[in-house]
Amino acid sequence: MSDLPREVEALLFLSPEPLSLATLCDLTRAQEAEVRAALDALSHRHGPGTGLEVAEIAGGHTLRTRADLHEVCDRLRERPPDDRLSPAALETLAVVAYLEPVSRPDISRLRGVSADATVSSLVERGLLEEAGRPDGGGAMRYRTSRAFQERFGLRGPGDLPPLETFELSGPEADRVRERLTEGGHLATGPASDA
Amino acid sequence: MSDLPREVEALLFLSPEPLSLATLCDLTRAQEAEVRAALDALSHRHGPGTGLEVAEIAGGHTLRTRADLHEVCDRLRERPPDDRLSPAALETLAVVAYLEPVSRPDISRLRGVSADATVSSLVERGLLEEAGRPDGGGAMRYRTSRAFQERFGLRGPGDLPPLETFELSGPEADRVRERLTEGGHLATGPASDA
Amino acid sequence: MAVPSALQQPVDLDVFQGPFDLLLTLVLREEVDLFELPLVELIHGALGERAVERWDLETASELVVLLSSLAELKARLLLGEPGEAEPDPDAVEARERLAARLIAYAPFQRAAEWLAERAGECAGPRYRRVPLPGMPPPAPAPESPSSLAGALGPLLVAPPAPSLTHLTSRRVHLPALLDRLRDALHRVRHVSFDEMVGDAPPLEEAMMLLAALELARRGEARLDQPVAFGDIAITATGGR
Repeated sequence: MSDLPREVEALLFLSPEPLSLATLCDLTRAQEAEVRAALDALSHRHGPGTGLEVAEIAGGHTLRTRADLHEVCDRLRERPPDDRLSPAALETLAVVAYLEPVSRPDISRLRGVSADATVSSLVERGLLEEAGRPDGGGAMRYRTSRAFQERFGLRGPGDLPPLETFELSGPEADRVRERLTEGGHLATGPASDA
Repeated sequence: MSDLPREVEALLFLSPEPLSLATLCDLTRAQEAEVRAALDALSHRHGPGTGLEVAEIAGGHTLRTRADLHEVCDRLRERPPDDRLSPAALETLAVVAYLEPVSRPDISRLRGVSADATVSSLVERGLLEEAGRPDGGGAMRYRTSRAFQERFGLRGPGDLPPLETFELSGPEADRVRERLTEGGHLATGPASDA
Repeated sequence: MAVPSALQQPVDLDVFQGPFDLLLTLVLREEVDLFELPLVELIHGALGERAVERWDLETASELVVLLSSLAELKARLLLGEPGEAEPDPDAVEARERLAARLIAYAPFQRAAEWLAERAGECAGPRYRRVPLPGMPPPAPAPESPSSLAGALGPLLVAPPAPSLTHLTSRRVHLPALLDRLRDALHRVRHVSFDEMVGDAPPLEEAMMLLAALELARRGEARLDQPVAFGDIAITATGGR
């Protein structure tokens, strides 16, 4: 097998869209006749005895799974996603749920580690959403989403189990305590100190 | 070719993530030994003369393009700019890879300099991830991510040469080491405590 | 892939040419004499304008740590008694700390080099990563709200107070001690070091020794210590 069929195979494998003959020629810097021959060689290599086939659809060529294997392919699609929450994700969600709306720097300060990557991924997964910037500007704040409330079986934002201890001290911590108390998440008993 | 290798081939082709042996068994309703044999048959089918290969990486099996074809592949899909890792970043990755889960203070103690900025940037780049706090609270611990395993071609966490192979050798090192161990300056293992 | 390593950077001095870590090893093996090692040149070469690379902050800090260990070793060597039978235990400890750091950390540095090579070897293959076509995947498993309180709880617990025991809050001013010693010598011309420090804490004792050494350097006093670790007789030379 010369390098051209190998190159065409790699391209068809990687591309989510069918690739036209012209695109294949362009990418491999080869002549049309050569690419055609390479496609023939590949069709032969991915014959009925294999799991894949070279197909020509929508004006292009593509590599795809063979139709008779749909059952096992459907099982892969229907597999519950491995969408478990990492400890970092859970911690970040907890901070946002109890203190929303809250900015990334605020989350990072409370967690003691940067929350940027975690917040982005939670927004992407639809569990957090942007809640606008404070009047007068400042960092974007975040709140939990409907999907979050559904996943945790909550009736709405703020429907959270009460917190037992609050030991932090300092001006920053006092603001956190105030917000937790206002939200009704923290008993307003005598302040316990560190 | 029986149906099992065809099914495994279709699954490896479709899945965006590497598939573990257990998942492959689950999806194909086959025994581990059979799936292993199917993987062997596939490795043979996708040999060096083809554009693809079966690889074991980051905790699973996957189909990928062969290394020598990267040039034509990158014409199709522009590769993100190579984010070069600084010596400090590589050393921090090495420390985490061997000691995970490990906290920032532990890494800093071992390296002799603060590792905070390096760890944050490696988390942001997706090469490290948070691994939770120890029971009873304490500093967040970190582990290497799947992206790390893929980037460095590892089959899973801990797929590394034994740390001893990197130890200083030669009589001087032994002598110094002996003296240090006697003096209680050097623990007998690489384990660090929280 | 060649990774510029701070520890492998070339050092070019009269007494030594070679990589930085080899120099450290040779110093520890006493094959390069610390007396002969021009630290200032070494520091300029590693971190100054002549440095082979503008190191990132962390690498530079690491070099600073190693260079300060060398400086500490050299300082102890310079201040030690020549021909003393027993090596200064503190100097031995400083040396072992440096060695311990190098030895304990060396495997990770080599592992980092291995990783760098490995990344080069593994840079070729490309993965398909095309999302599965078809219906959206089923919803993820539900979570319990109590896990949220459980996750936030530990963050609201007060962290242990940092230990400050290694810091000293005591301040000792060398000029004040110099004046005290000068006054004493002015009055009696001859004082005992032990009497001068009395029951003062170690820091003040050390500073008083520096003050005595300073007066000796300026030619204002003469120091005599007949017995090692014994009392030091300080005599005014009347030089002024």
